[in-house]
Amino acid sequence: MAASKPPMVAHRYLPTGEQDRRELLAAVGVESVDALFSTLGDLVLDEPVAIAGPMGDGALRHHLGALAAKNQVAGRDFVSFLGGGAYRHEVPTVIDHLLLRGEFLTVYTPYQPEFSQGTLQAIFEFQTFLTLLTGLPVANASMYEGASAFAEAVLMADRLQKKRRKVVLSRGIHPHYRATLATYAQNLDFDLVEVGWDESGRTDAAALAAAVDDQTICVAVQSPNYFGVVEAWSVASDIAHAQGALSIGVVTEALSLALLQSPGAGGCDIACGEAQSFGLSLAYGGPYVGFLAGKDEHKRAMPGRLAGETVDSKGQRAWVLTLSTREQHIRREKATSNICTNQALCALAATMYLSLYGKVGLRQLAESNLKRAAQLRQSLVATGVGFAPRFRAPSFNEFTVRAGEPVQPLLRDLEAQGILAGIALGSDYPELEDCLLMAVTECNPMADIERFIATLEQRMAARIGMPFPTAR
Amino acid sequence: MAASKPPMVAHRYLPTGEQDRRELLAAVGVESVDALFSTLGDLVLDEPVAIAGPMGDGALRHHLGALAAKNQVAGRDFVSFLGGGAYRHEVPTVIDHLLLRGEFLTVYTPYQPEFSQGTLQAIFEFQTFLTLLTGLPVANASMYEGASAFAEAVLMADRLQKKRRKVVLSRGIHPHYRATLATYAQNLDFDLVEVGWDESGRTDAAALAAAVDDQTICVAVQSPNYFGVVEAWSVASDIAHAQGALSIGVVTEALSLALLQSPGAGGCDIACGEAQSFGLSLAYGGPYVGFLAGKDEHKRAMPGRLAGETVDSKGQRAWVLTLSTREQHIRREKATSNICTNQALCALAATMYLSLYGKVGLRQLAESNLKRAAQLRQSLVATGVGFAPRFRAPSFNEFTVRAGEPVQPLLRDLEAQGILAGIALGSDYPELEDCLLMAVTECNPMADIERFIATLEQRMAARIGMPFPTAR
Amino acid sequence: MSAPTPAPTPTENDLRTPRVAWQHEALLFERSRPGRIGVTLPPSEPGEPATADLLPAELLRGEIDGMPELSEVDVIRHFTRISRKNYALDLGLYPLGSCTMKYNPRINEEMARLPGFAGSHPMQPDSTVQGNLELLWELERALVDLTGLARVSLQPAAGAQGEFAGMLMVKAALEARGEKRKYVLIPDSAHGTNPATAHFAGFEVKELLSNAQGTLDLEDLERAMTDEVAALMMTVPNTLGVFEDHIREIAAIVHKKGGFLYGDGANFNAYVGKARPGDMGIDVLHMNLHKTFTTPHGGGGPGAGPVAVCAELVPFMPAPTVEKNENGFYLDHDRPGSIGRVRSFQGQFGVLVRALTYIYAMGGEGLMRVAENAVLNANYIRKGLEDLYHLPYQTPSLHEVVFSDKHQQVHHVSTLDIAKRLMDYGFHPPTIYFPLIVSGALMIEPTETSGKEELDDFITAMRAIAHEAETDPDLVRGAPYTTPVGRCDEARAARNPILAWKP
Amino acid sequence: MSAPTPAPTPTENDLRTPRVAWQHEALLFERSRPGRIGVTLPPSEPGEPATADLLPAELLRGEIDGMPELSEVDVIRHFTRISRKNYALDLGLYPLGSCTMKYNPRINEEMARLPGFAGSHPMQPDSTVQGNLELLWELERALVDLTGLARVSLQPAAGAQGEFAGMLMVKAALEARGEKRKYVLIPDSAHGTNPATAHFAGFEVKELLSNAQGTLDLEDLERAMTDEVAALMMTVPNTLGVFEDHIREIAAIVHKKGGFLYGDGANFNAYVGKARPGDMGIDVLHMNLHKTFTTPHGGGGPGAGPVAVCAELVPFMPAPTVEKNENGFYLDHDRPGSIGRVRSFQGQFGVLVRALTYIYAMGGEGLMRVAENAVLNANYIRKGLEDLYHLPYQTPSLHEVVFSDKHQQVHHVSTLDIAKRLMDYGFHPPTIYFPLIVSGALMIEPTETSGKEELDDFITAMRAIAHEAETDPDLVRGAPYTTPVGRCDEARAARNPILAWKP
Ligand SMILES: Cc1ncc(COP(=O)(O)O)c(C=O)c1O
Ligand SMILES: Cc1ncc(COP(=O)(O)O)c(C=O)c1O
Repeated sequence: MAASKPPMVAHRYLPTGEQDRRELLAAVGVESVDALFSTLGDLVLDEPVAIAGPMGDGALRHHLGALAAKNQVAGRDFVSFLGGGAYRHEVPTVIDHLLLRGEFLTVYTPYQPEFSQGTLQAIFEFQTFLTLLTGLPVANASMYEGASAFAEAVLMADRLQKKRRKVVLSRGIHPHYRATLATYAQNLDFDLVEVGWDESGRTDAAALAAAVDDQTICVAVQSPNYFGVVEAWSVASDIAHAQGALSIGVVTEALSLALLQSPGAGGCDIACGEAQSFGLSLAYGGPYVGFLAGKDEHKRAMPGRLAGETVDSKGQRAWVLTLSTREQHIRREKATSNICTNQALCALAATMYLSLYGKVGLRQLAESNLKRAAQLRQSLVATGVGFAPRFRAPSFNEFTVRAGEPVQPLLRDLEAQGILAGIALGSDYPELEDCLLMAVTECNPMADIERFIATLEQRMAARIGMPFPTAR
Repeated sequence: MAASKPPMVAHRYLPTGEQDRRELLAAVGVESVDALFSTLGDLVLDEPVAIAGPMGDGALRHHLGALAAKNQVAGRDFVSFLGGGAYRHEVPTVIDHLLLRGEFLTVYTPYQPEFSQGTLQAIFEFQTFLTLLTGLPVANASMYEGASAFAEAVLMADRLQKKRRKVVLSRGIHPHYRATLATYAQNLDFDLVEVGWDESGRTDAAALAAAVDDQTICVAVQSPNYFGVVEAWSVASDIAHAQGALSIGVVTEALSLALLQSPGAGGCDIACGEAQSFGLSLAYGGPYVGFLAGKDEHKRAMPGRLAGETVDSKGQRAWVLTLSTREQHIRREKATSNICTNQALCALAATMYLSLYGKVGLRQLAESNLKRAAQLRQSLVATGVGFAPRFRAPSFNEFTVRAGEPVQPLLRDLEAQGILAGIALGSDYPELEDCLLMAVTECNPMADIERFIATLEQRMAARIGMPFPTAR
Repeated sequence: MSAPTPAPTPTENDLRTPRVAWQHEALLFERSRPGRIGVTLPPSEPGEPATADLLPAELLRGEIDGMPELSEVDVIRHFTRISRKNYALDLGLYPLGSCTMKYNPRINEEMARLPGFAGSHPMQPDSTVQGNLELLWELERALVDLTGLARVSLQPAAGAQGEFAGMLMVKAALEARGEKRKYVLIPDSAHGTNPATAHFAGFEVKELLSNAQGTLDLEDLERAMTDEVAALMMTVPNTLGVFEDHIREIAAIVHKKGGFLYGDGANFNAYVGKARPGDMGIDVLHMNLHKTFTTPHGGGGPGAGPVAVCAELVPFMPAPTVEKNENGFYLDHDRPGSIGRVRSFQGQFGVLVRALTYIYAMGGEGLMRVAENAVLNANYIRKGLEDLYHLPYQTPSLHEVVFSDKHQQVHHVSTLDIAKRLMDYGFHPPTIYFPLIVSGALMIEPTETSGKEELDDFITAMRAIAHEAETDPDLVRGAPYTTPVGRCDEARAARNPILAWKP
Repeated sequence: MSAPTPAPTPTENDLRTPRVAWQHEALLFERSRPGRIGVTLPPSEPGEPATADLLPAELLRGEIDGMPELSEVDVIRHFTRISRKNYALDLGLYPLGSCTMKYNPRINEEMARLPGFAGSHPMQPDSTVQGNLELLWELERALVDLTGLARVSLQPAAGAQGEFAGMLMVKAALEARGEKRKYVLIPDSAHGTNPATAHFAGFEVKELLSNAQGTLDLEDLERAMTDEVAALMMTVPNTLGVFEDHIREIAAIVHKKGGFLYGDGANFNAYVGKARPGDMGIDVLHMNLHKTFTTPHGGGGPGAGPVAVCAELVPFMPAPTVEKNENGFYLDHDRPGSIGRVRSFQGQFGVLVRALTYIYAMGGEGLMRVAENAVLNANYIRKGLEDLYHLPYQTPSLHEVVFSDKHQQVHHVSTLDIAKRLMDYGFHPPTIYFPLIVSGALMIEPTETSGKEELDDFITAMRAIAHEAETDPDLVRGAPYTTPVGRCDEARAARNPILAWKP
């Protein structure tokens, strides 16, 4: 602190002026505030830590705005077909207007139900939506995001299958999800066995059947899988159940739940994944909202919070957090998980999103994603620009293409032309090093597809040294 | 409507589906909704009016976003010194967060006080702020904006001075304000007499004294006036009062009220103007918020709404709209004004702004505006780039410069270099055709000033064909 | 409609009286504590001049006594707390007749805040605000298409100012014809702004009495419509929610005498997209964007009152207008016939952005449905209450229905009591005691944005109150009981006005 | 402190029971009506393929039974209504101990929503997200400076995940040393996530008993700290709000045996900017950005739990980290020693934006004042209540104070009753029954963002309740009376769980 500068007292976030401070000190009976830090001894710093500020709204807008301006984003700066577990969907403006109400934004976990019925009712509604979408009867109040939700789902299965020692999972599950599971499981007492895929792009059923035995805790499959291919849940479920194992269905593009057979209907015992598609912005990867649903008989093994219905002293319907003996604040080291803070506000956004789209809108949106992606897929085939779908099994709004040329330079080249064409699969799947993962949503107008095709045609023309398509 | 398209029923803003519509029609006892329009006969259109839509949030963002993107704005696209009755100030983010609460945004005029105490208390607080700032004991709940507030102030003076026939006003009053008054007064029974300014840039006191006589209703002066010059209210007030006329003080830059002598203290009987500076964005000119304050004995002659304190049935403090026998909904053609809807939400924003800045912050902000403008003024003089302050009397955050060259090409040239240097005065004041009005606020960092000076130096260098300043 | 649960009744120990610390939220000024501040100001620049060197002491003021000192959290809490004392459209039905309290879409707010709009200065060169000008152009086109008139001025700040601009144009047009007419005809059912406007525009008002149907009597009109009459100002549909089915005859009578037919378009929601005022013979019409076109009322404004005019009035429109040439859009200030400005700059631009957003959100067909559903809902309420509440006019209703308290007056229960009691049932009251031609009027406009179940709840509540008025009139007379404050003493406020807090 | 107005008491005819139509707002699913929709979807593109041609029937599902159909206004009203049943920080003091419910600045929200941040995809090439990476870099630097540790991983999603990552790093470091240790020491006063985390990280928990001062007994620790112990997890200050004044000795004991000192930084608000955990001998510490750094709790999250580590642990940090070279910033995935990922992508980025915004809004000196005022406020409350409420530990308090219900238990009034009764006075209750070492704990953390008058109101209310507990214990036991619902039957919910609405 420069000697000349008087110490800061007033600050917009500190409602204690000079006079109030004096009164408080007098009431407490100390001379100075440092007396209250006496137990810290010489740990107390003499000088403030050197951090810029204090900044007002204007300075913050200037500083953070300059950082934001160093990013490029889809729609504004380029055409993007990035997906891979994070999807660009329109977010209705209503959501933010409601989320920003202080009564939702600035409240703690609803441990005191009489003062938290709004949050509790919304959690109960979120849980209900997830049961409807997953086809399973119980869903929790949220997990951090898809990958840790998946890890927690496997841990839950482990708790339910205490004596078994093996988890079998499809390599079609998102690489981050598998990596997270590996981290979570590293000190636990089971092995992870991964199973590859067949030429259709689906998890290899024969290999799966071979890997699953009576030591298997659970079988986990993702659909649409990381390559965008729609799996049939029942294949994995049947294999699992035949050996007394549980079946876990993973979903990274939650919008697909509006159109595709639900995990529950496909025989999954547990469904988990990421619901970012329901009204959350991309935000460079978070905060998103994980979900986890299961069967009624397993509810006491679930991680995370659950809201339940009850009555108040007058017999009126009310909601409370319940079954909390599963949780760390009661059960401590024997809890079903260490999770405490979850993603309540994100879950609320998803609840709002689902109520706005509703029964008809969500289905229509899912179909329009399906169709738009199919239009890109078909255009790639039709124009013969060298990009070909890699797998023949059906997909939803994302699919894998073989680029027909080295992927990294291609992506850099397209980036320079304002197109983020997709995610290179090679680093996670060396056997797919010539492949790209491309997602198409309602935020990709037909113009995006046309521009992409035209760009590929120009590259082709440059390469072959003549106009392309040649017959045009 | 294309024959193939079924008629629209569901829409996000129309919560009446097919089935509800049938039930409603049945209850009303008609076959079709058109039966309810029978009194319109053949006026009912066969086809909908050809207007684009319906658009969802995505399409609206696309369409309106494209329009917004065709504008250029200060800070982002250029350096701006535009003022002239609309000032760029930082708007604390808190304001918008609170304004957008449905409980403020989606409520009507508080005619039912038991259901409107929030709005009423806020209006009472707005009125109080304006009394503190203007130094006059009564202020109303808002006017549309500064110009019509001024016209209404003159009309109010006319009501208070029934027998008189002349309004004397300074040419230093904002041209739009004088034009609006001319419109409002065109069918009323008094003349408008305008008085020029002296070499200091203030209203010419001698001419004013000469113009005011015992037929004069009121004398109106603006401070800081349109040239940015600070007037002494008492000069006009004294002249007015000597002839039994009323004195009206006009303020277009409300921030100046935090620093300069208040109109009330300067002897004004009525103060009016524009409070856009208190937390409202520029928004191409509106919505802003006009204010009007006066003396206690004149309150029944005031236009517009007034909130007052009272008690409820249990004796608790409460607020209501009051003295409404002045208003059109009671008094009809004998009302003090035809104003009904006013600028309540903008007044609320101003109230929030004033409570955030508060006693100390508002003063500091005003001083920093004063000083920043002085820095530009001094830099112009010091660097000798050909721009010179036109008037010698003190100014606040805006002042007039003589450009020393034709203004229009100069402005176009600077615009091309990313600078909106100011407002050309020539079209409103032919005698100032070589002059510009420049405003400087806290949103002009020193870098703006430096860039402007550097640009002028480059122009100078180009003109004289050698580096400028020559000694550098 | 299920059987109504009676709303709460008063008791000795009224627990609804809020006693929690913050429910009696004090005034900002009373909450002030020294040393607090709600912003962080930038540090001063090196080399800044001193205030005293820039301004002489006699032009300066001292510290402003009474200005509050509050931190940001104080301000957030203050306004959050007091906001909760308001009932709002976002909480439920708000059936204020003549006010068209329909849902305010939130995308409107997002669009108005786009930096390209919100950050543009009104004095910027036209070349730098082409987007704004195009938006104004598009909105004018849409309103022209919806009204069937020649052009629309977007400058007026609210309905009343639209009326004012409209009547000044009428005056100017007459003067251009060399005529100076003295009178304006206004039905007794008109909104107060109509006569007030006519007066400020320099006319004398002649009131026309409504007939038993609540409409104009053509013979009366024919008699009153002399060549000293500049215009007939009429609300369409009128403030009873009734459409004057003889409107084309009315227009003919007015036109025959060289007068203008002024339409008050505050009730445009009844037929927006379904019929066009221009087709009816209306020459000039203001619209309330804060009614029909969903811009939020915000506790009393801001709104906007564009005024549409027929070809004869175009030369007299307020300046500037938006025009287009080969270089793009521009503001045309050079309109010699213009009545001039009615305000600074270009109007309530932010409100205009919201209105255009809404228009596109609906589309042409959607707007047609707006009118249909608004009318259907009003008729449903009429049907649901007409056995218990007196309907002074049997004429078909469009978007609103007006009852009176005649049946309840028998039990000494008035419209005011009914209105206050409705609050205990969780509804905002209808407009009361307007139009003036109905004694004890209850003017109900549900709009199209409430669904059937909310109408049912409202009808149920109104019926329950009618029942209470019979069986326990004191209960109704003592209402409301559950609001943040009880019935307010308005007479006292007017008798002894306290209009500001004093330091 | 003025004399308390007693909060409302129950009566036969409880008017607070909300009876207005919407105060019992039904579930979304119950409000559904056929044909409604809350969005406008884009029209279908010409030439679109059909769903049935793209996906075989067996992969498709039918219409989802029970999904609601609602219009936009229905959704707005639903959530506005239910939101009002919450108490919120924006309404007043929320003195939940250990939760640091401090004011959530709104500029944080604006910054997190800047399109450049909110619109960036987590898989974008580093070259296109330099702003994000620089922000992460700046935040890491600021947290390094505040903690005095070597580096910070920003990946963990919340405090518990920060603990988890931290303990995995401890494990990895020990393994890198060739050690495999079995135990983790945790004081009995610790938060539940500490033992749960230790368990999931593969350790066995040994509980340490607190001494009469509520702190650790150094001799006990010395005894327990064997070379089979990987770490001591301690909260600083501990959950009694007490700072272990022997912390450097504690660190020495742990380090001497080759263990790590894990700091639970959930209580960082007590000394942020005022002292540094690194200086105390702490090796690894997670912080809760949703506590100390003002990102909103939002009803339970999202938060973020960055974990700061000493140099020895750096190689084991979760991948990716943010690094900088001559081309700019980049994500470094190539960290061979890393414990791996604890989640997808790069963490709770939006939360991290808010935290950095807050840090700059305060600056270094401002953060120092944060800790000072937080501690001062807690001590003021302690002083204001210690004559009426039992203070189980006399040790000096930092940012929170823990009372018990011992004095009130004499009248058969419990902590739960006191908590519920506080609601009638308009305050959120403190954290109750935690820490577990205090029977009937009332853990009060006012934070620095409430002013003196609000503390006074709270003290007044707590004193009034102490008085009621003596004079009218039934009144307190029956509370709350003025909340949207009465006391909720939690046992019933657990006995017969209803966890979702069923179609
Ligand atoms: C019928 C009618 N005319 C005119 C007006 C005046 O409109 P504004 O309040 O926008 O000035 C209103 C609004 O209250 C109205 O209802
Ligand atoms: C002391 C302490 N440690 C750890 C945690 C866990 O943090 P989180 O809820 O962010 O997982 C909390 C928060 O509740 C806490 O208070």
